[in-house]
Amino acid sequence: MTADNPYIPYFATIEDSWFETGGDRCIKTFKVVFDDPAVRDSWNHKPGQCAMIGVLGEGESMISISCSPTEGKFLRFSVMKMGKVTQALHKLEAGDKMTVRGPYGNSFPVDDWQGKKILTIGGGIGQAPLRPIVEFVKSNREKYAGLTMIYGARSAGDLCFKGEFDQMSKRDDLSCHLTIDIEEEGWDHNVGFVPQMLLDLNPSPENTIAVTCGPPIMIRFVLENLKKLGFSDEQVYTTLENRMKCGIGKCGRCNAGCMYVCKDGPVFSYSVLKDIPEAFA
Amino acid sequence: MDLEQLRKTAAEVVARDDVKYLIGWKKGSYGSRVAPAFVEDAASVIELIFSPSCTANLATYLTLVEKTPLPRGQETDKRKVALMAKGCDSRAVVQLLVEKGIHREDVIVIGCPCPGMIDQSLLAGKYGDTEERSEVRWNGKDFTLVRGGDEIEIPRNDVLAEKCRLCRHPNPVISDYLIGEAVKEWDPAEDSGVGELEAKDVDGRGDYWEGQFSRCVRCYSCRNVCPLCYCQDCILDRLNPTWINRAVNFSENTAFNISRAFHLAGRCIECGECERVCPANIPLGKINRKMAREVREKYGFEPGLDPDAEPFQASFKPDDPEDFIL
Amino acid sequence: MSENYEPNIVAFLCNWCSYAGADLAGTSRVQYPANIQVIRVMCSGRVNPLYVMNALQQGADGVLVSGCHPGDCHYMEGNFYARRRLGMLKDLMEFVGVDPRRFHMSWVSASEGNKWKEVVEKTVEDAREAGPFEGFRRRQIDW
Amino acid sequence: MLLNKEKWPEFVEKLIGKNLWAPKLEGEAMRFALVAEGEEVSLEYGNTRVPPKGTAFPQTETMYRFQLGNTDMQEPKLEEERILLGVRPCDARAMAIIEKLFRWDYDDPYFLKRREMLTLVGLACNDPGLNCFCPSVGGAPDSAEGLDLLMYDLGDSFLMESVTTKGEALLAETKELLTDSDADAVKTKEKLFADAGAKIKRTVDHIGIPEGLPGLWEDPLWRRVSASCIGCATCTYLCPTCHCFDIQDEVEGFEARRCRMWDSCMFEEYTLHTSGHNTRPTRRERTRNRINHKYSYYVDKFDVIACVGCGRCINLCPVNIDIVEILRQVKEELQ
Repeated sequence: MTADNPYIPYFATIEDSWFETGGDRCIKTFKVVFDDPAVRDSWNHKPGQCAMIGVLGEGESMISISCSPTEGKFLRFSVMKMGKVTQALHKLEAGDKMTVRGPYGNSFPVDDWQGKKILTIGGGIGQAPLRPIVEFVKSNREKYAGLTMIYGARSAGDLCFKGEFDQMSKRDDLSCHLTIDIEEEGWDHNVGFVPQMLLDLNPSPENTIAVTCGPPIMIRFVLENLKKLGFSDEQVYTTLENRMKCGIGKCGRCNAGCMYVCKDGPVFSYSVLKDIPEAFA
Repeated sequence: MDLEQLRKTAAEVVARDDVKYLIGWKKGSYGSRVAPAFVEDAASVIELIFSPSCTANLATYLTLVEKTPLPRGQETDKRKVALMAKGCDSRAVVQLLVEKGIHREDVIVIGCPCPGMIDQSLLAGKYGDTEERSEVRWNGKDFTLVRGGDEIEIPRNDVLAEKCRLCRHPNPVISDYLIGEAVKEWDPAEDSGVGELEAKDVDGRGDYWEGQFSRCVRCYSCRNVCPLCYCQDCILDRLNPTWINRAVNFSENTAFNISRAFHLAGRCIECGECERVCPANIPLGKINRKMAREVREKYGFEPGLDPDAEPFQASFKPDDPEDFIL
Repeated sequence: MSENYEPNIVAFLCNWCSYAGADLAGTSRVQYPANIQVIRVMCSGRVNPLYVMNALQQGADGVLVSGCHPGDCHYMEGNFYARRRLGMLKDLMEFVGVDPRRFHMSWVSASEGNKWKEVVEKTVEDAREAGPFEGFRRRQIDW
Repeated sequence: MLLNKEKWPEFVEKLIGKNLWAPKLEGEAMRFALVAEGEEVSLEYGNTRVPPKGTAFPQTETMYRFQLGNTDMQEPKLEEERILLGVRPCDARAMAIIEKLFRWDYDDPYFLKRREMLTLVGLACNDPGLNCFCPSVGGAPDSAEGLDLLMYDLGDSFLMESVTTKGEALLAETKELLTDSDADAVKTKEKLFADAGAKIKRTVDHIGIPEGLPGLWEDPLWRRVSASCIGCATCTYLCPTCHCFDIQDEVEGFEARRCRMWDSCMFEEYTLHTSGHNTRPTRRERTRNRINHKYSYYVDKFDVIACVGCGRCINLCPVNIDIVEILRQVKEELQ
């Protein structure tokens, strides 16, 4: 992305990569650093933003940046192995290069949320866009009234960022709740679906912002349950995802109703989203 | 065409509990255009028409229904679909039956013997076009254009669609109901379009098709309108591997057009739809008809006539010609 | 056409007969033109017409498909399907202006090392006569 | 300025060396193509089959080239000036409309550069086509929006009015062929094009549609109008304001390019996620999106209807899906 051509990507080298989950649709996390020191310094993303990452000769894919800018001068992407581009990305190892352009889209208004309690509700790979919030709040903990994280996946093996949760549950200034769909051996956290766990925890809506991301079906029930718990539409945020090609509002396909997910999103307040039926298509 | 009988039959059919809708024709939005009609209740049969403007092939819609995931507890609508079918439409139905693209019990064919259809672009070119609605009728031998208060006699060969000039099966080859009497078959004209090209040498043909294929915009209307192009997963939409690049240039366009024609060899029922809808006016019909003729002459096979036939490309005869083999 | 033009030929050979035949030609030290790039497929019936087109698009000047003799197919009838389909492909390509000398099909059994040599010679000779393929080959990307 | 039609061949001759593009007959339809030396240009045509948007937004264009395993990227040079002769006002207006999108926050270098290199010489419509409805959507048979120079056919001469400095420059270059216009010519022009406007029979009443369309989200109307759609891209590829594209990488050996090509919202895979989920799974949703995008979303974002009323989608739809008719039904539902 040069000054006069937003389609030209930067090159970034993979510093480290590891698998978060296994299986056919495994998730691999890449920690990348821009090759150009100038880009490294000028790059400034906010929690919730995305970037177009890709492999030359294969294509590009819009992936959320799963680290907070407070973590350091690097980027993290957690990529599920799905199509042509993500398969190519999965073949990359530490030392390989990928292309990155961005950051794109709006972000979670974390500055406006100061002084409030933050509740994140994630499912599966949906934790990736939520992780920057968690990290951001963790490093600016004194500015926020509280942090609760609910995160679930199909099985223990499908949970992303597992290594980080142990440490988090040891901290007493935040609470971390994990759940899996079906009981399995060696699992000492909750068993059940995320929306149900939300009801069980019964968080108070007072001075709280709830952010959710996950599979569409989970989001639907989480939104219902948040309503039951007394959250107003303005207190609830979610992110959308659609097929994208350009990332900058030109190629046309990512709109949900009149909202271009790449530019007006991916972060939406439910008070906006509830009037856009296509968002839940 | 007996419209009374058509509407009566249609009303009877759509009133049945096991019928979802009837696909037929209604007046279009301007000029002598007609549009496909989806009739769901007996009250709407009044809009059904059958006129020389009904050139398109309705059998396309049999396989065009998108299957979306159903909410839990809901079942797919398994009711039958009724279809107004001319000779060529019915051949498409038969070919679909052969390929098991549809099942016989899922479709009701309302056969409409076809005295020949017009080509709208020929009509507009020779007799002009209007925003105001008009109508073309058969008058025995020729056509009558009813426009404003005027009735204009139009000689048959002035506006007859090419596929109809070459048609060998104007009467429905299968039907559950037949509207009116079968028409008398006419002698198909000589296929001069293909003949002229065959007379050229191979480089001449190459130049001709380069001119044509270069114009292709890859809108895929030829694919989508074709009653026999109904693969759920089309090679053209595949990205991994990408057999045919999405870039629009002569090379990819040619590869696309060859594969389209090849996939229809031995299946094309010569309804001429691909050529009719092409916004770049590429004479796709010539390729299809050439292949259809090769199949007919070399292999003695004609698709879309016998529902019990084996699909041409999925079968063989031990004595298939092999004079081209080294 | 330049004096030292050498055609590129892509050959799809069935695993059971023609590939073995080509192998035999090699082990028997039968000399045949080196213009041929062999791609082994399990059966000539597996050769999708798209392969032929793609080869031509990507720079082949000629394509050869070779399989077992009719009746000898390892999979009973694969080559019968191939014969029907590729025969039609040949007609089709000829009609849209691809020189028929660019596409050949042959039956070569595992014992016919010498026939393989003849087939290759014929294919290369035909492609040489037809000259470099310029038809719908992917041209150099041009702005 | 006036150009006597006797001088027309000379006028064309002057422009030919400058990369002149004009409508030419290809197949049975007109298309913009390069005019070679010694060729005659005729302006006897309704409108081109494919809109001239391709001159600024080609159907396939290379964004950049690279070699696999190399970080070096070469961008195309787009410095070729081009004159388009005989652009219809609707198509020129369409260029101005899509330019808004290509300037939205991020400047699209390819479109804008190509657009900058174009000089659009328009030709007002004396005889609009039967499915034209430009006056209903803010245009006119003699609208100058988006053009550099507009020519009015007055019978035996062309009245030339420059719109931009580029147009003026073109007039200055050809001034020995031109004569000053007079009050009569202007009067004739006004009369002629008032008549031309009156010839347009099809109308769209768009008042209230941009605001009302999203409210008709689940209306049965959409199923009705999309039932006969075959899902091809004729309406969108031939639309002068459709601007959606796809980006693909093409590799030949080690040489590769990233290129973009027109895409259509009427295709199923347009919004298909890799997971198999499709946000617009059937033709109903896709048709709804097409109409909404043109008549509501675009108005919401850029304050202009993304339809110029050229009538191409009506003329060429294989199954007679008529946008004027759809909008009439929308209006009916809204009342």
